[in-house]
Amino acid sequence: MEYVIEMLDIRKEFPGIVANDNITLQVKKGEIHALLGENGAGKSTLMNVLFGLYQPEKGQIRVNGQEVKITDPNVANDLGIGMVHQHFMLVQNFTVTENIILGNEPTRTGKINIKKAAQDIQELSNQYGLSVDPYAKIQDISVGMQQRVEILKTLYRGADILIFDEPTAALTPQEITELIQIMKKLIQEGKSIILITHKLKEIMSVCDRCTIIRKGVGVGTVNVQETNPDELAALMVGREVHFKTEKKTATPKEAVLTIKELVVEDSRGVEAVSSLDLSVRAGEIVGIAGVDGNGQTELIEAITGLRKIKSGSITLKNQELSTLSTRKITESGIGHIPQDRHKHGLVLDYTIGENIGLQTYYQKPMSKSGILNYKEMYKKAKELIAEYDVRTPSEYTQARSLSGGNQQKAIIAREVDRSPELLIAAQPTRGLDVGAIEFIHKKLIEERDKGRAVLLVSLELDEVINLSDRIAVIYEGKIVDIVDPKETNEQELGLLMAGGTREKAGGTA
Amino acid sequence: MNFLEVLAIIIPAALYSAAPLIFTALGGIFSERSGVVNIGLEGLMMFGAFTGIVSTLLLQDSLGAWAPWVAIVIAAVVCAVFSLIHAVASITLKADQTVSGVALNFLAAGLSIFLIKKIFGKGQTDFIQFRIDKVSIPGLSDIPVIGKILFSNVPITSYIAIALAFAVWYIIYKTPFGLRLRSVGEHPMAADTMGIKVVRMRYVGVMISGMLAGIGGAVYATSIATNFAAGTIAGQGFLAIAAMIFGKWHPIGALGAAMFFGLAQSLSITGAQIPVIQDIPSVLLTIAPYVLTILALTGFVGRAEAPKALGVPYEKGRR
Amino acid sequence: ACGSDDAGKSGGDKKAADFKVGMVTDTGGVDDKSFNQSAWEGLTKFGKDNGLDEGTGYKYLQSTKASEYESNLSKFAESGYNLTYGIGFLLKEDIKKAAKQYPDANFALVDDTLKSENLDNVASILFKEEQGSFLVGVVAAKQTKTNKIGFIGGVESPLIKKFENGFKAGVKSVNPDAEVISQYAESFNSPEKGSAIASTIYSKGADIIYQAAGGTGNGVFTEAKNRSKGGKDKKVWVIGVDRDQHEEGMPENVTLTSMVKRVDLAVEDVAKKAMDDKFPGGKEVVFGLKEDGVGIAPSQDNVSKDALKAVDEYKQKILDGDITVPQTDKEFKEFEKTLKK
Amino acid sequence: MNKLVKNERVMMILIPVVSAILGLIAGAVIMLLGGYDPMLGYQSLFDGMFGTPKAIGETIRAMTPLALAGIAVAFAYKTGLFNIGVEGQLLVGWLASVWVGYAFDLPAVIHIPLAVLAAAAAGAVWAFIPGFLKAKFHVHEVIVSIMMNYIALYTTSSLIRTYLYAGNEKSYDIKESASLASSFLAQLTDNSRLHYGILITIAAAIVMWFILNKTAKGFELRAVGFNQHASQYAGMNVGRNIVLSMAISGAFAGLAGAMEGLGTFQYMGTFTAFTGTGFDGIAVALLGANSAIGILLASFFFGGLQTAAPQMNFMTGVPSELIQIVIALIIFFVASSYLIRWVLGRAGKGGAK
Ligand SMILES: Nc1ncnc2c1ncn2[C@@H]1O[C@H](COP(=O)(O)OP(=O)(O)OP(=O)(O)O)[C@@H](O)[C@H]1O
Ligand SMILES: Nc1ncnc2c1ncn2[C@@H]1O[C@H](COP(=O)(O)OP(=O)(O)OP(=O)(O)O)[C@@H](O)[C@H]1O
Ligand SMILES: [Mg+2]
Ligand SMILES: [Mg+2]
Repeated sequence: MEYVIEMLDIRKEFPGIVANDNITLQVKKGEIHALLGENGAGKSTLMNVLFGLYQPEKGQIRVNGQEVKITDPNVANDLGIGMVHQHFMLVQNFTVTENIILGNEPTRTGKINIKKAAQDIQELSNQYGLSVDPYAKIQDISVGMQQRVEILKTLYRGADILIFDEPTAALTPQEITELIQIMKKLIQEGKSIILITHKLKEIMSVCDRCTIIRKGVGVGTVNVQETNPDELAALMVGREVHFKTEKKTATPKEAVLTIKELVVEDSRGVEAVSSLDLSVRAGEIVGIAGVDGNGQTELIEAITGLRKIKSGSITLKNQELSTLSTRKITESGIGHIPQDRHKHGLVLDYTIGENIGLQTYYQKPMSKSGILNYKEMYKKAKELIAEYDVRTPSEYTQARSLSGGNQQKAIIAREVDRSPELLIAAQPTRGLDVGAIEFIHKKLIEERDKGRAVLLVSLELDEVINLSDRIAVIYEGKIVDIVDPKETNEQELGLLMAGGTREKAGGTA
Repeated sequence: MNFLEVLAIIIPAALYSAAPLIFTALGGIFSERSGVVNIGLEGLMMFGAFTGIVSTLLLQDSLGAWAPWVAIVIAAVVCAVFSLIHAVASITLKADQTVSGVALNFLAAGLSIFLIKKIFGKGQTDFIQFRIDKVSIPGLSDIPVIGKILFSNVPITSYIAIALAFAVWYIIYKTPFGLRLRSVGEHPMAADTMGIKVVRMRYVGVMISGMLAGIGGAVYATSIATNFAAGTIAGQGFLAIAAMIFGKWHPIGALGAAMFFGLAQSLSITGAQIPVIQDIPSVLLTIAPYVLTILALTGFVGRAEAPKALGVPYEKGRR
Repeated sequence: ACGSDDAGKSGGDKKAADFKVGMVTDTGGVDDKSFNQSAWEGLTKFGKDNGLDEGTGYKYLQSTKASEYESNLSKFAESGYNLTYGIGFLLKEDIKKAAKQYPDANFALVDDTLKSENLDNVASILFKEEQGSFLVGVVAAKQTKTNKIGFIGGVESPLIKKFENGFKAGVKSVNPDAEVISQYAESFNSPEKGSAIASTIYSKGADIIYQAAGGTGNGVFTEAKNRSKGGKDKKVWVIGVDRDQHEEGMPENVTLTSMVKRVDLAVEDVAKKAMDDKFPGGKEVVFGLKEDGVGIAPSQDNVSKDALKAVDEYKQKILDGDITVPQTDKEFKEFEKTLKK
Repeated sequence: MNKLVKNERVMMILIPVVSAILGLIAGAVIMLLGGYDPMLGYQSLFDGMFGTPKAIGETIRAMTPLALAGIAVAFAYKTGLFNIGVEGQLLVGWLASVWVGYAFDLPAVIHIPLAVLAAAAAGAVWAFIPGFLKAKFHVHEVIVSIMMNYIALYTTSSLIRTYLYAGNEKSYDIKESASLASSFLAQLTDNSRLHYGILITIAAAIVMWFILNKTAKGFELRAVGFNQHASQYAGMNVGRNIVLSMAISGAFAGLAGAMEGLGTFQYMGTFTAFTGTGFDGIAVALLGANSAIGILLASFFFGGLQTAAPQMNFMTGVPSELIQIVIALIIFFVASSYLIRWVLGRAGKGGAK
């Protein structure tokens, strides 16, 4: 059997943690090999070892049958290994070209030959169908294009073995489709790929084989043709997982959130939300489906007071919100699970306890006449940690040191516990493993059943279809249609999200 | 005095006092572009001034008029080495960069006077015999109007400083070294994955800043102060930092800002001799450079974007 | 100063053995090329002449901060020093406090007076800087070719005003048409300001600048040297202050002359008196032209014969009381009026 | 976990102590190299710090402005701001205290608090400007603070010269009724200049600790320091908190000025160069690990070193600059705690085995 990559009995420790415990991974030439595991299972670590960012304590690495020591990324590059990292490794204010040539710059008499570099990149991108603008700055391009830049970086260095660490977590469905095409193309060109993803569907559709690790230990490798998502999930988590969360039919009551003729501008002054109408009733989950960048972010920011509106009205149970401060809006009954948990959701340097108190620290019982009562705060935190199964050493642990899934659970605990009339959940499961997703979905439905209004914004169509009682399709800042999840499918939604229309008129706003 | 006469006084004066600031601010750019805050520029300048004067005093008997020039080179080398203290603390030992810079300032202040007392047996040095003198550039200074304004009565070091700003611009924006240096200051992890030695780049950045601040200090000492004492460098390094930030970490911006400081300062001094301005209370003229800087930053210069990873020690694998 | 030679010698040896004298500098330090240095020279001479050892018999302490003045003064008093100098008016308050706290120790304040406090263990040493400045003003007026003369002061204060007004009076007495351009640097420690101001004043046509600006004055020398390198027709002059600043003007030789203020003599003199139990406690000791406390520096090669002659004439007039040199702006205005008549 | 927390606490104390010892050792080496006797040098240094009641009094006197400057730096630091403008805020505070102390005739019970509050208010106003500009226009607080330092330096001296000038480059003395000087404390310490400012300093340290750790506002200020986006999300007014934090920090710095104006000097000079106390505050805050108690201890140590440096010079001829070098090295050692942690860690492991 011809393996391009063999990682044998790799062991990697971090202070206090064995991230990889004798893991073996063998990748055949020309295959797409999936690497699957829960958050924190050790996938990224293993790949960073392969890429030379970390040195393993034990184990052997072979490339094309030759034993190698990969002491730093340069060595990996020389061996033809390229990596697209989980968190993009791009310099935001550099151009596409500068990012790609960094460390490998073509020069003429000491000066970087940018023209030649841009040409080379253009050619390369044509060859693999990776369209990019060589002169655009990273900060100005879409996430999808950034990803293509990451891929080009590896190709520019002549990589034959590509590692993709969770490449689809931040992509829109369209971009995911494109990426899958690109990967197939790469295989045709003779490359081999290691793909890390939490999305079992993707594994089923593109991968040849799949290696599963659980808590740092290798569970085994399976042929994708011979397995199914349920089995994969069970192998990964160590128990059975339900993908489709059970839920009763909704019994919606009065409207809680009513948005009329809303117009919001984005940071550059362009109209991002234009005369948008929407209502969410108590006891229902309204999902917003749309391609990223169609005004979802601005809509949420407007509702929560983080962004000034241009015109229109937003009312929560007859109270006008658009003139209120964020604090007043929060107090009037809105819970908000933000889409970027590190930027908005948490103060990473605060303890979990303090983060639990982030919305209510100034109210009784956590504060009395301006004096903070930490005892109450941590008491509350302890309760919620238990109730929401936040895996943390203690309530005094820094939020920074928790895994993404557990950070997310802490945010949800904080927001849900305040019993808001309206719960806004933006990308609540981004980057999380199936176990965590299951838990969060259950929580959202529980809230609905308690009679709360839930507004769900997600780029995952599965999630939107599974959870929502009604789906509002957003396109260019407007709600273009409202559909019943039971009567629609991903194809139809995709069409609507792209600006198409439905034959048959249905669903009312 | 007519307007041109006034210009012929303040422009050369501005060029004269801006030169040390330009060198030092350019040094700061190398350090901060690599991601290392350098509040220690003040101390580095001080040590540069110290080295410049001591070297000139020791060399002037044998080298004559060349002594200050050689002294500037020596100061460059010595300060590049001296800046290693900041580099080791803030890069290798991951110290808070601001604090390490502040410590460097204390150290330079204490050490230079301590050594002066040890070497000369007194708290300040003698005056140097040979200075970097103001010159009028032959030919150019004879051009009508601008010759007197731009090319007379200015030390050569000022022109070198201006030329260097353009050279630094080229290095930072046009060469592989510059691209790598900036990448390390913006996103060290990304640079690391591209095989760039983050730590080495940062050491180089800090040492160049030491070198240039040393030159800045030595230029100040050999062209303006002409001896060394405790108060010789009193705030020039901080002004250079301000020029660097004001210039948005861009070499030409820093050049402009340093010239602006020089101009405002010379105006505040010359103002006392110019009709109309004469009547303004002198304190207003004295504080004008600082007030104008604040207004400029607030009003039309707008937000300065620091290198993203500035001040953050790089640890492999940390997110 | 030498009036009590006998007494000094007879009792001297016995007394000198346990006589201790100290001085506290301001933040300038004993090598400030100005009055701290001068004072230390005087003290050193006194110590050597009387067989004292440096460090035990005579000694100085440099202050690095204003808050150290008082504690430094008390250190001497506590260590049994018979007399301690505070060099510079900045130490006035501190001497007052120390003197009250250590009534058995003697103190002397240079450049200001504590007479009104009635402390009989404090002597106040004052100089008539205006008189010396007047004389260098005469030199400047005699030797200017442009009829424009500059004055650069350190910080605008009554003390430096004495230099300015004395100087202006000297200039105007000789040459009423000469213009004096004055500017203060507001700092004793900014050579860059000194040189910038000098540059402005020279550019306005002045060919001589009198500087009374401490460290700031160094910049004035730098600027003058720079200009003088440009050729004979660009030669400009500086008049030094406090000490003979001839050396500071070399090698371009830009020091016209200097106004010396003999802090060294004063310090030596008061120390002698103290040793001889004639300490002028509670009194002001004033050093003017008469006492040779101020005057024109010995390096006079650059001064014309004509000017020297005029200096001698005016010196006599001042000594005779024919001229009272103004100290303040107001007095100067009065003085100018008398000239016009 | 408990062990870890405990360890962290131990480290917080151990690192500054070890650093101070290392700094002093390095100082001894420098003395040796310079041809001085380190034993004698340090003996006279410690005599100068603690040897006599007067020395102790002077040490405490010197510590008060240092501690307040340190508190000012630390308070800003804890809320994500770098207040390098303490020097300027101290100067305006000093001037305000002297002006109120001189211009009014009031009974001491009113006069002293009024003068002290004036200093705090002046410092707060001075720091408000960089805070406001940062909040409103996103201007870097460091550069504005540096500029404000110079403005303060020249403006205060010009104001004194115009309105409060007593000649000799100083203002008029404050009235007796505004003075913090205390004959009781002076007697206690053999006529040192120790004054009641130390009580204000201790109170300020407690206030800092209380605001940051015990109040909802402190929770908010720190949150804004760590993550502005999350704070905004949580309904906090980011801009207002930045301004408030700078103003509070500036008030502490202003108090440091009052210590000089109402305590040590009783007047203010027309300075032409910075006092340096504001910059020393950075060192103090660091050595004190930005904690209230730590700052008090660190300022006591630095204050002592600084007051004793002339004593060392007086007795043994070692230039006082040695102390500056030692302080610089101590800061390096504390800042590079990584190294000390590593060494201590190894030592600990070695011992355990
Ligand atoms: N730099 C680091 N320092 C210390 N421990 C680390 C570090 N990086 C990872 N770990 C540890 O290694 C384990 C594996 O982390 P890793 O990032 O490889 O997980 P993962 O499988 O990629 O998770 P995810 O699916 O969330 O990306 C983690 O549980 C963590 O404890
Ligand atoms: N630098 C680090 N030091 C220590 N532990 C770390 C570090 N980075 C990650 N971890 C640990 O790694 C585990 C998984 O972290 P990881 O960031 O991979 O989770 P994640 O779910 O992928 O989060 P994210 O959504 O941010 O990618 C956590 O238990 C966390 O404690
Ligand atoms: Mg992850
Ligand atoms: Mg990962």
